[in-house]
Amino acid sequence: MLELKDVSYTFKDGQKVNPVLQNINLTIHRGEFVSLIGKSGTGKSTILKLIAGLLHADHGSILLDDKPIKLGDVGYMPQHDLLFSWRTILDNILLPTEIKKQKKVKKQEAIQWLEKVGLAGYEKAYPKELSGGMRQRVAFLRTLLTGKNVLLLDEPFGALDALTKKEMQAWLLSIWQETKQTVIFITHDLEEALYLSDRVMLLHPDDDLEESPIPFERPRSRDLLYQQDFTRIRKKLEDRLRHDEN
Amino acid sequence: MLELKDVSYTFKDGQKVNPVLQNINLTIHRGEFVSLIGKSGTGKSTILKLIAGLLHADHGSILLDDKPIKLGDVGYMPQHDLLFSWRTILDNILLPTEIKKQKKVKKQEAIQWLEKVGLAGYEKAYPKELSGGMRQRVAFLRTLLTGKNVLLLDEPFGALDALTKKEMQAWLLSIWQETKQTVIFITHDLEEALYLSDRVMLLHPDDDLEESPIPFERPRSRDLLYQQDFTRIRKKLEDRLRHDEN
Amino acid sequence: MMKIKSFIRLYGLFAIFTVIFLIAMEAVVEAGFVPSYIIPAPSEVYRAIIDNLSSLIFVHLKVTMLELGIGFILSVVIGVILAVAMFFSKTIEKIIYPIVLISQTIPIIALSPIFVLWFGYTIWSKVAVTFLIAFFPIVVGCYDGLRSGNSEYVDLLRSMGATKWQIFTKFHVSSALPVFFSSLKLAIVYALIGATIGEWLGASEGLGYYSRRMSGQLNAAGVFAAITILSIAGIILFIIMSLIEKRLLRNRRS
Amino acid sequence: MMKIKSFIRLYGLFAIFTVIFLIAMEAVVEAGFVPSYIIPAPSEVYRAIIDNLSSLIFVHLKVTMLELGIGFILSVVIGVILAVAMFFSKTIEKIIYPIVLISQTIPIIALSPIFVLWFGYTIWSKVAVTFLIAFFPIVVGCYDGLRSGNSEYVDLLRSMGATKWQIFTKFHVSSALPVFFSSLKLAIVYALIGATIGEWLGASEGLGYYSRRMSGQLNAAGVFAAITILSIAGIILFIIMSLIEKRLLRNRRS
Amino acid sequence: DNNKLKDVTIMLDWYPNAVHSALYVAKEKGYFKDEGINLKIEMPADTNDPLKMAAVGKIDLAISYQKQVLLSRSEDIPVVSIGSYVQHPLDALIYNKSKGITRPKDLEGKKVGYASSPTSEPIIKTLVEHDGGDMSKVKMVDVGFDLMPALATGKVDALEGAYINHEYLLLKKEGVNVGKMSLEDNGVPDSSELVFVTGEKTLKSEKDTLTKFMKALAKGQDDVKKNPKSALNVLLDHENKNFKLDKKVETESLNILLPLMGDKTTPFGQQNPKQWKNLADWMYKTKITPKKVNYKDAFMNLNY
Ligand SMILES: Nc1ncnc2c1ncn2[C@@H]1O[C@H](COP(=O)(O)OP(=O)(O)OP(=O)(O)O)[C@@H](O)[C@H]1O
Ligand SMILES: Nc1ncnc2c1ncn2[C@@H]1O[C@H](COP(=O)(O)OP(=O)(O)OP(=O)(O)O)[C@@H](O)[C@H]1O
Ligand SMILES: [Mg+2]
Ligand SMILES: [Mg+2]
Repeated sequence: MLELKDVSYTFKDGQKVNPVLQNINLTIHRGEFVSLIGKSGTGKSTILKLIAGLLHADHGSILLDDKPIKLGDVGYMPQHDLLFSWRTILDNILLPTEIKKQKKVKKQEAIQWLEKVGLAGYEKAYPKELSGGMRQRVAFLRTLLTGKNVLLLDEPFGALDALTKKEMQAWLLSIWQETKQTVIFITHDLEEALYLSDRVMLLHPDDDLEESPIPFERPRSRDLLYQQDFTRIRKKLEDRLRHDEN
Repeated sequence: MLELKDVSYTFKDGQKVNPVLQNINLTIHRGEFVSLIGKSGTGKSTILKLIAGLLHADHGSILLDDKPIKLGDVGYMPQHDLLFSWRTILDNILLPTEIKKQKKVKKQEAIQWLEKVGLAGYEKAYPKELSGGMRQRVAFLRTLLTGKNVLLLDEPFGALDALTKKEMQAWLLSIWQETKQTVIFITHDLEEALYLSDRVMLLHPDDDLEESPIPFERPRSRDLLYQQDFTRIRKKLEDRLRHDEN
Repeated sequence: MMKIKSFIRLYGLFAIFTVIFLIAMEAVVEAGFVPSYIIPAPSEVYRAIIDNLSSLIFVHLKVTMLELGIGFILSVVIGVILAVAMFFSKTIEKIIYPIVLISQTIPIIALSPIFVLWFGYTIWSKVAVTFLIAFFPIVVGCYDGLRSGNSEYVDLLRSMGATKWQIFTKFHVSSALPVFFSSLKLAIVYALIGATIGEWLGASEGLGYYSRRMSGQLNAAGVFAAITILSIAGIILFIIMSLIEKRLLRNRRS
Repeated sequence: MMKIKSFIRLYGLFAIFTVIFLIAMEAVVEAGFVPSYIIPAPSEVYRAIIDNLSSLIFVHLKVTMLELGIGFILSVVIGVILAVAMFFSKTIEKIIYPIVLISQTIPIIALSPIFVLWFGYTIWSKVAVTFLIAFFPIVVGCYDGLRSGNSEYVDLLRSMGATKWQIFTKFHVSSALPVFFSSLKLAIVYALIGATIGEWLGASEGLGYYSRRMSGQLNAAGVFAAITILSIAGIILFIIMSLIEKRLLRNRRS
Repeated sequence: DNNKLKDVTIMLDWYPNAVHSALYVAKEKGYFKDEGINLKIEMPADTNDPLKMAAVGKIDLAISYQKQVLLSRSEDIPVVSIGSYVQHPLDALIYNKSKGITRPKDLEGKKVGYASSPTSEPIIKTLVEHDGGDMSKVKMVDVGFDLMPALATGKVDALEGAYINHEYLLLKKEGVNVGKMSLEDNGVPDSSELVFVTGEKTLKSEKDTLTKFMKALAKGQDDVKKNPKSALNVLLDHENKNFKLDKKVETESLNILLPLMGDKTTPFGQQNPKQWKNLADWMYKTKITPKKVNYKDAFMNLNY
């Protein structure tokens, strides 16, 4: 169980002060798939960084299974792909394995993963030789291979075409169903959020976190996207988002 | 008029050879708004780099108004935001103005542009203080302020939430209608492509460029998105894309 | 006030360390383990400094600083010009770089007759040595810094139709700053050595001259008095350089 | 074959320039504008080299290279260790950095009695001078390189639970390489100067010793013969360093 | 009326010390001015620099060593000695008494330090062989710049190239058990330690001025002889501005120097052709000079 209790965070840089998050409360259960949506700049990425332990809340606490969260507890995929330019693709995705000595992922296995995300034959390439979407997939794989129980994914499929995105989504769901990892997923694609999640959290600019449970059964089929219930929730969320306009 | 005639391009790095584009033909008329879609890694960004003059075609020619294209002829927005970390947001968007001495954009004007993309008050901030979507908007503004007749936009709204994206789209269309610039627009969002463009070009992995004219009248309203004609074309394009799956 | 406090906090450790070291040295020399004409007792050095303080500071240090100042500025100006020229033109690079290297492999003392011939015993012979020693790290650092820029940014600027010079001023200059400053910190220290060595080529003032005279007299305390002042000057110059670096690279981390 | 060709293409310009320069020098000296006991005619230097080639190369150059080799390796090893220690611990930094700086502001000549005391006239006194001169750019370059890493990557590694040491090996080491190599190129040249100067503090072999002996015999051609070989050695060492740099930084541009 | 004065630049052999008293006294008392000379004093970086600078005419006069003059001429460096300053060697074998050295032959099996000078080895060879010793048993150690620490720290047992009026005194002062052994009593020809050197061209064009210089200097030397104490004070005062000389050491040094700087047989400044000849012969014999130097061209006694 992952709990954010009354979390506040303010960016400070000399004189400049930018209070981004105030009194955020959020509880995510083990194995849950939660999407985080909201307008650009509301603080979604900041929340992930706080959970990853990269930033420290000014107030409040973040607990994982009742213990304060610490670095290395979760798998984190940042919004920029941040591939290491001097490492091959294979070495990039093997990085978490190098760091945590337990749960070794073998080279052969890693190459199979690459094939699954459509990057067969790229294991020896360097990041500069990849397109934007390909880099994103590599960064995604790298996060997956941390093997953590909690995955924080910051717009993992943002730069992908519909088709590749769909494949990746299906694939992510199948992995998730198998491993029962907890996933927090940032996206701007409502359809994606609804299709994947158990719950969608909408972060308003006033730091209110609005919850929308997505009650559809699993496994979900793609047809879901055209069902009335689905579009109704989607419409509702769109309205709620539009509400932030003024 | 912008013409790509029989353009081929191969990435070479020592032994490695990666033929990305072969015999691409494309003609874009003055003032046209063309979207470029296709699977991740097919070479969309590469086409833009060729048109921008950053890469040189191995074969074929690229002509702008019958003259071979050269650096500085078009406004180019790369897929990574590439903001200069040591420049403030304002100085980042004023960069093209500093480079081309004619068509000066004044500071005051630039600040107004920032307001229009929802970044009021950020002119003195540094890029590291911005969220992913905010950075993208800055990069977009920077391209706009090149003041060129041809704009090449590589996934300009990829990291934006639906609402902000919608605002940016509307705003881009209004500018475009006013200035009659030629726009080539890469996106993975079919709705976006259809809504904005006169023509959508689908780049297949086999380097075939498939053209779909979008016959809707301008100015277009958002209601268009729910009209049958629109969804029909969208469906067709989705099918064509899916066709690339195997 | 704040500044002084943080300074003390920062360098307090070093100060404590220094004091312990000096006391140990004093004991070692006192006990006769090391002859005092080779390494003098710190107390002797202290006395040698105090006894000649005003001449050390207002005559010798002043002169050395003047030589260093002129030499360093010349190094920076000419070093940067050379690096920039090499950056812009492969042809110039191919000619200049070997010459720069050769200039460093020639022992200064072998050049002394040539320097004297050209500059006589004026301040310029010392400036020349200072320059010769200090400009090398600047050329290498500045050139390497300029070349190290990420090419994606260059492409962006090129796409805007930026001239080579504009790409240089808008991007390379800024992206070269970290390596450049690293080399400036080296250069300022080398400039100090340069001025000192320059004084050996014939001078009648300056800390290098002073230390050499004292060494000729087997007066180790006098030698170390000059060295102490040189060291303090060197550290202060380095700190100044580091502060400028910190200041200018403030908004760097992306 | 390819290598040789590209080498010729690259350095052909410098070669042409050198030839022109040497011919001009020859003419100037021949015409008596500069006395040959101050700057000898290139042809005399050539003869001085050829006449003593085997002793210059197999005795003196060999010894100097040995001193340089040991001194340079020590500089790299100890310099890197110091830089890494400073990188990991502010406390160590506050103590070490001033000492490193002090070590550079002391004129070598002032240290010569101490070196004699400690090392006598063995190879180690020359190695010590070499080390003292060459380790400074390595410490500064390596330390600055380590600190210059983009913090986003560090954050990514931290989020994976990487230890300080892992962050260091996986990220900082690689990201420090460009600045580090810039300083290695300086250091290898300085090591050469260091070995030369070290030989002046007492030696019986080596190019520094040779040049000093020749200078004592007022044999300018002999001095320049040694300098010529030193310069060539310096350029070759620098080129080797540059090639290693190029090799290791190949996949850098993102 | 400085304008009418002729600028003459002299470069010392080393930094100012007791040996240069006459120069400073003559300058202080205006003897040079009286002769129409405005004297500028420079200091060298390297002991070889003054000769070269004199040869190219960058300076008018240099204080250098008689051996160096001959060596220069053998290398075709056109310099001429116009006067002797210290007419006999200051150079002596300085040794550590506790190492059991009593005569040159005792150097066998010992280490002799020297300062990269080409004359040191031949001198020791002459010394040892004159005493019937075997040079191949002597270990010569080039100690670079620093003679004194080499002996003081026990790295060598004796020094060649150290002066009886400087290194010897300083080492003694620091408590090192040093002894000295004269070279000219042990087979090495007598020589002038310091001479005034000018370039051939300068000599041709400025013979007059140079003569006047020697004249003024001789006057200065007279004063030094008459009152060494006050002469030394002139030097010490002059140097005091920037640098304090050790008065005790310099006084002792001057005491040693004065008898060597002109006596009844050879007045101050006079050069003895015999001395030149013997030295030139010895230098050729010991292969210090690659060719035989015509000693007559190497010096000229000016009449003043
Ligand atoms: N290092 C920083 N210093 C100061 N302010 C910052 C910093 N990083 C982010 N901010 C500010 O915090 C706010 C939230 O940023 P965050 O990256 O969490 O947004 P986001 O919700 O992820 O947006 P997007 O959808 O555009 O990625 C923004 O207003 C941004 O300006
Ligand atoms: N510098 C490079 N060196 C070698 N190969 C490259 C390089 N840049 C791109 N490629 C290859 O070229 C192909 C097309 O890349 P491009 O960036 O044009 O794709 P894209 O269509 O923009 O994809 P995306 O939608 O993911 O951005 C890819 O397969 C990529 O691996
Ligand atoms: Mg974000
Ligand atoms: Mg792309």
